[in-house]
Amino acid sequence: MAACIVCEGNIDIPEDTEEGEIIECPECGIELEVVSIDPIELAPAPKEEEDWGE
Amino acid sequence: MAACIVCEGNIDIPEDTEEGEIIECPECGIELEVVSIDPIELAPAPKEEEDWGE
Amino acid sequence: MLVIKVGGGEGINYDYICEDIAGIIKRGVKIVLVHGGSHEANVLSEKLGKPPRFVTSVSGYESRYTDRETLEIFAMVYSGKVNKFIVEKFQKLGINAVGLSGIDGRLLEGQKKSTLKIIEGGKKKVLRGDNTGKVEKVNIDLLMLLINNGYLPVISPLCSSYEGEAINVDGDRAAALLAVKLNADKLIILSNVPGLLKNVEDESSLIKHIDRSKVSEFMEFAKRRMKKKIMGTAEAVEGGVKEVIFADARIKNPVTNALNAKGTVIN
Amino acid sequence: MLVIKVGGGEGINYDYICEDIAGIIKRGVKIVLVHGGSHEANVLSEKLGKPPRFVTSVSGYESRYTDRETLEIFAMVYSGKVNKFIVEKFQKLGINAVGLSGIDGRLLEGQKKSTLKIIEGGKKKVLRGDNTGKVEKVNIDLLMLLINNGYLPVISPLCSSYEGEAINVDGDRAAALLAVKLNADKLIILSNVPGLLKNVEDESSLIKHIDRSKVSEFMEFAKRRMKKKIMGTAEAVEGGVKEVIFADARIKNPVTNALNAKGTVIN
Repeated sequence: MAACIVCEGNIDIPEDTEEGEIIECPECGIELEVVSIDPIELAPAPKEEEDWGE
Repeated sequence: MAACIVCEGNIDIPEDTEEGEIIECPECGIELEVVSIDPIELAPAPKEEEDWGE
Repeated sequence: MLVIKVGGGEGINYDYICEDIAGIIKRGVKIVLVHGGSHEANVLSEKLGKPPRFVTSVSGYESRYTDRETLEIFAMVYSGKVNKFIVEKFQKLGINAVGLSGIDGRLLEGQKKSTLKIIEGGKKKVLRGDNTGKVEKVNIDLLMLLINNGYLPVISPLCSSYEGEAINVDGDRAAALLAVKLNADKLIILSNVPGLLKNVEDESSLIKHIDRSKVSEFMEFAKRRMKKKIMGTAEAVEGGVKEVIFADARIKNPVTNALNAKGTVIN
Repeated sequence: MLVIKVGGGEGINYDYICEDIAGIIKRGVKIVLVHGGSHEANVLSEKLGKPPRFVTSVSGYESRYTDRETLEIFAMVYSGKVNKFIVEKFQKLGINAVGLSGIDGRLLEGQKKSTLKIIEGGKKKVLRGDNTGKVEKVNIDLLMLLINNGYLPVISPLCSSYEGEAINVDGDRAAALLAVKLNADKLIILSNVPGLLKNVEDESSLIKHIDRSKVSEFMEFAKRRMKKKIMGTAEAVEGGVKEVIFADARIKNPVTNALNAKGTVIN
């Protein structure tokens, strides 16, 4: 379990979660990046950017 | 032995001669290229070109 | 003025392209050529023991993950090998081509996107260290300087971020922006398929015509790299380009064929 | 006008060079930069399992045997990686550099020498299939077009034969010809040594000054690659360039140092 950094709601962190993975807070719906696994650290995920290279 | 293609003088072809090697006719001094070894084939060697790449 | 984008996929015949373009230029048509190089880049990456990693964006767009080492491979293949040997082909045909990448003279400039969201292994992830971005500005003066002095610009999609960093951008969308900014009459996109196909497995399922107002509806038919070609087309059409044609770069006279509507015509 | 040639040897610091040049340009001096890339080309050749083959001419000049595959490596390294990342450094410093190879716009053109005489294993041999040559013509109009519009030309020595084929040419002699044709005030040759050394093993044996009429007498001190730098210098001086300076590209402000006579000055 981890606390959402926006609404402090509880967020379940599955066993196979990887660093850099994006998870959604079930309560406020914000997208968070799992910055580190041990210890669990969350940060707001970057804005969606669709523009891509070759 | 091979015959010089210019003066028909005799040219000794050493055992370790390689294809592409340049040899000089001992009689008229012309530079000849050993175009092939078996059979021996001679041709005038290209003009010396000193200009080189990187 | 024609803007022509030729892909770097397998099977593309650069001799056919350059011969055709040389003939068209000699008839007085002004041309700007943008090229890709993905197949060669993949080959070199494998040889150097750094197989290419393709990532897919949240909404399904695929691109090459471009860390610094990959950017060097990208520069070597796109701006080195492919660019200069296209210029060589034109020089042999008596066309005075000038090969440039987008970073030269900030010909193509745009926003670097170093943090992105991708789907990998079914998981949504943040991807950092990616040197890619979107082209937003064109140095038209430099292009016209060359064109008006009789040169054929041949452009590789290695571009400049606003901070002057080299970034990998999508060649099709760079070509679309060039077509808009140059007020080109047509944008021709040549690749190793006859055009947009209803069914990618069946080359006879060619979609012959698309109304310019309905381009995005055809996105469903576009798989993988074709998605960005459709995206580029939409941007070109919105920017005022009157006609975009997708045509086959594996056969003779590919540009002339495109001009004769052999392929997918969008107008 | 300064023509600056920077080598591609190990230890050369491109950041020092670009920063120094950026400052000098901002003081209004016009510059053309020619660069090498031999170290990087050797590294890539080894990685691709095609180790470089250096051959020595009958009178002792050394160069890279450049078959078609080597020419591709040469294009990738010189015109791709090294050229574009020098342009990137300048763009980050606010200098609008344009990277070109000699084949672009036939900037540098010359005679291809596909058959040569070499010494190998003590034997005199004919060498074919070599894509090298000597630069004889410069497209001054293209250069001035760029310079007069505020661009810094950054040139890699992949040039065009008269038939439009890509050829490898010696960067130092290309720089010398550029200096002559541009009526440059000075030609500065930067490499990974302090200048021409009496004894290559002893960096303190720097030859500080050479009278322009006596350049060829100093050939005896030149080993391997330095021979062609002396040859280029002699050609520059004969062509009317007032001063040539050899200086060290491993230390800060290499160009400013050269302008302050820190190195070997030939005038």
